[in-house]
Amino acid sequence: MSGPLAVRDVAGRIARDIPDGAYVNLGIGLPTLVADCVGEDKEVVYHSENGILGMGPAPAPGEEDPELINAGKQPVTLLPGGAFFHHTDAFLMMRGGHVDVTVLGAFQVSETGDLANWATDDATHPPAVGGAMDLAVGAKRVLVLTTHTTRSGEPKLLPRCTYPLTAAGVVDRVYTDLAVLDVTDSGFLVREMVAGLTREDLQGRTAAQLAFADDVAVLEPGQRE
Amino acid sequence: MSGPLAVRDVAGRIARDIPDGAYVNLGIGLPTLVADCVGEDKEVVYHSENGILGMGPAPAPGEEDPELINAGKQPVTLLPGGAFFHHTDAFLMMRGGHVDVTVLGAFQVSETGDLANWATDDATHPPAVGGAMDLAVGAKRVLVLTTHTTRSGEPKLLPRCTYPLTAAGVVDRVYTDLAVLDVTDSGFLVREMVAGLTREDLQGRTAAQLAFADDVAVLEPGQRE
Amino acid sequence: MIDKRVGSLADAVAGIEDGATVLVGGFGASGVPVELVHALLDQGTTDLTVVTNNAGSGETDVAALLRERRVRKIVCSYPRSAGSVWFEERWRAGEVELELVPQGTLSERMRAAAAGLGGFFTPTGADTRLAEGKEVRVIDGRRHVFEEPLPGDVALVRAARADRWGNLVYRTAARNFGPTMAAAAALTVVQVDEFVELGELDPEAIVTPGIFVDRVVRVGTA
Amino acid sequence: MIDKRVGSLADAVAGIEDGATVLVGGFGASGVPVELVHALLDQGTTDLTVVTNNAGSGETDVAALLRERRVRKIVCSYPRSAGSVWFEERWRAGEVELELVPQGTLSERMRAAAAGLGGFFTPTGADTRLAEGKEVRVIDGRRHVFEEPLPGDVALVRAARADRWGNLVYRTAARNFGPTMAAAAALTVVQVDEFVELGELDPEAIVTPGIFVDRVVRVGTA
Repeated sequence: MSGPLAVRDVAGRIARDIPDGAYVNLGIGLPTLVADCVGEDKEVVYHSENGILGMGPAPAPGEEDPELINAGKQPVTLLPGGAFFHHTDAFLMMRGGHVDVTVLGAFQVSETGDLANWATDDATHPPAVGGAMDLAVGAKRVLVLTTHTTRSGEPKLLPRCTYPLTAAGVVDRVYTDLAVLDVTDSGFLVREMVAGLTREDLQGRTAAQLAFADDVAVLEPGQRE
Repeated sequence: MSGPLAVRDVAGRIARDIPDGAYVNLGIGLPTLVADCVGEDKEVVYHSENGILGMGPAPAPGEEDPELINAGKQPVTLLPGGAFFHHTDAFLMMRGGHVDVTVLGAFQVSETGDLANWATDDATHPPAVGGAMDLAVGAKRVLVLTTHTTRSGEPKLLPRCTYPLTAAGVVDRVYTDLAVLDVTDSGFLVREMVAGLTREDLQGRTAAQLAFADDVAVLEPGQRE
Repeated sequence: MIDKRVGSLADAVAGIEDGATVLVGGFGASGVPVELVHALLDQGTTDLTVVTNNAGSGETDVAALLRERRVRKIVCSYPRSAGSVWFEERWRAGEVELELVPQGTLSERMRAAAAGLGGFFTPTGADTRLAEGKEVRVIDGRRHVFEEPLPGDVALVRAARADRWGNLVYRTAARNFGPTMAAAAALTVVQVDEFVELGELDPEAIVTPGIFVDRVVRVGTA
Repeated sequence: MIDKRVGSLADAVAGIEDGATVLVGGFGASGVPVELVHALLDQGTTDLTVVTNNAGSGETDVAALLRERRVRKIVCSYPRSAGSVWFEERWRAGEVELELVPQGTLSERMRAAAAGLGGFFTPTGADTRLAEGKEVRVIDGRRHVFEEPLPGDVALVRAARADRWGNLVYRTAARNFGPTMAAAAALTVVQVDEFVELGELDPEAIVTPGIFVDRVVRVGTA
């Protein structure tokens, strides 16, 4: 087995790092895949910026409540123990360090943990930021789920972001289709790599300088736990 | 009929100025007398700093709920339509201009509407401020209930307060046992006086310079409306 | 006698003036006071500053205000969605001003207005383009941006039930911006699905106490 | 599996360290977590900074902490009441430091800590003795005081009911400082009258979501 992981496999890898009992906010889009991969042996409370704790899975077709949606505006459900609250309280939780883990997508991540995930240089569409900045500055642990490079092969892990920042110095760990990397005081530290990839290959697809842990593990295709 | 009014009569006079439908916060102590004097033709919603809207009268003996108290720590009741909320929201209401009228006691009021009602020069007791400052700066209309002079005859209406301020420039109207006075841009303006008192008498018991309305009315002993 | 119930949508929005800053509740399609916004549209009110999380979608509510050129400025966090065609068209043509605010800051700025505060320092947005021109202060070793209160002349809110005092409860995630906006405006107008008798709402569970509410109107549900 | 319930008052306060800043709920005698404070007393924890609206009365809770000389400093709004004998005694002797804070500012400072804000400007206290030494700024023509966030190492809170996730509801005006303090501390410990099953509390009516709560202990009611 070798080569880049499918995004669902990366989500599965992230799921392994979500602790039992954690309060978790998953960013819009691909990060929501993580919830599908967290094993049933763990009880995780999902937070949504629009005032929900204890979000459950998508409702059965025909059971949707148009008011009960997640941050991505998709219908969700509420688990027993869940609660509703208003937006200002939802962001108090996010900004105030009450969310244990957030998983966010990224256009770029810098070696100092800067995150760029809300805007590119595209001026033809209006800018939109949503709750990304609040989550990025506030969550206790910020995990990034992204491809290692853009579709056209441009590196996303950089010495400095070139796109507008979401927040500076906030990313703790990056999970790509090729590797798991911690953001440390001395830059990116590779913890895991997919099988069949050399360190030189990985560095070649990364604009930032990489360091490698003593015990780099094989990044296994994710599985439902 | 003449001479100073009893405090209950002053409270009755204030009650006449509480509009139907008003949200009202009554300060600790004598101001709470006002609620007893508001006529039943008016529906007034009483707010308490400890998180109550729609406070009703004191409970019957034996019916007290030790948790359901007002700002003065006296047992109260809740009317239909009343609501409980937390302290921060209670003060959001007070500071944010949501309370229409507050009635506060005073040690001193200045001709510019400064209020001193929380501390004297007594250094033998610890200082205590409670919610007085928030109410004074935040209520839409600040009414003061006080005697015109101290027990020893010292004036309480002054060019400038000598006691520590609760807030500057906040008092709208003062109701004393001798007169009703508006705080205007040019100082105290007497609106009503008790019968049998001359303007000179009133000025003699007031350190601030008084102006008199064209139509100074007789301050009638308060009655239950 | 307090009775904040009004009999029609037209009465509910009566007196809202051209040039007003209007806080419009809702997140995506959840909790949007659609009928109130349409009543404002029908009334002809224009030159509005609209504060709302998204910038409308399709042809209804805020999108309709934009289509009909009633909006001078939008203050929001996320004006880009699949159906935000009218916002994009007006924005591209330079016909509507956009003030982009991080979502938590948007909500917190309205709360600051509701609470009578003069502003606050937040770490959100520090070191970003959205902090440009704003005061930055290092507090406890971290960069913070100063944000000003954001009051509304009017708030349009959707709730589930109200009594004649204007006490409100909401339904699931439709609560979103409602409680904060209701508290942050000089005139708060609420559409509800149902009126209940005074005393029917549990005092422990009232989400927006009537002190924040000026008018409530019942809108028939399908 | 999340289960924040602990079996004893001793377990509830275990690990609270000397020198901690402890937020203690309650207003007068309403909503005071008496048994938790006594457990802290029994545990011997000392050199505390106590943040609480009043400074205790009689011989129980905060008054007992003061009597036993466990309190280095009190941050409160109203330390003077008929029974605040121990506070007055310790204060007169210079044995306890007092930081007097207007009540709304006290609550708002804790909320700012809960919300991850760096501080705020408030008109409350401007032009008064309590603004001395503080930054003053004129905003919108009005003088405001800058106030800093006030976080707790620990919050001790009393609520009515909790489930195993730590979701809380309160009873009448005993709610007071509870929700704000619960959100403002690194470790939040709650005493309740009753445990309920997960899902039993109405999600529309939960006042303190469990995200703010670390430990809940049931205390027998008379």
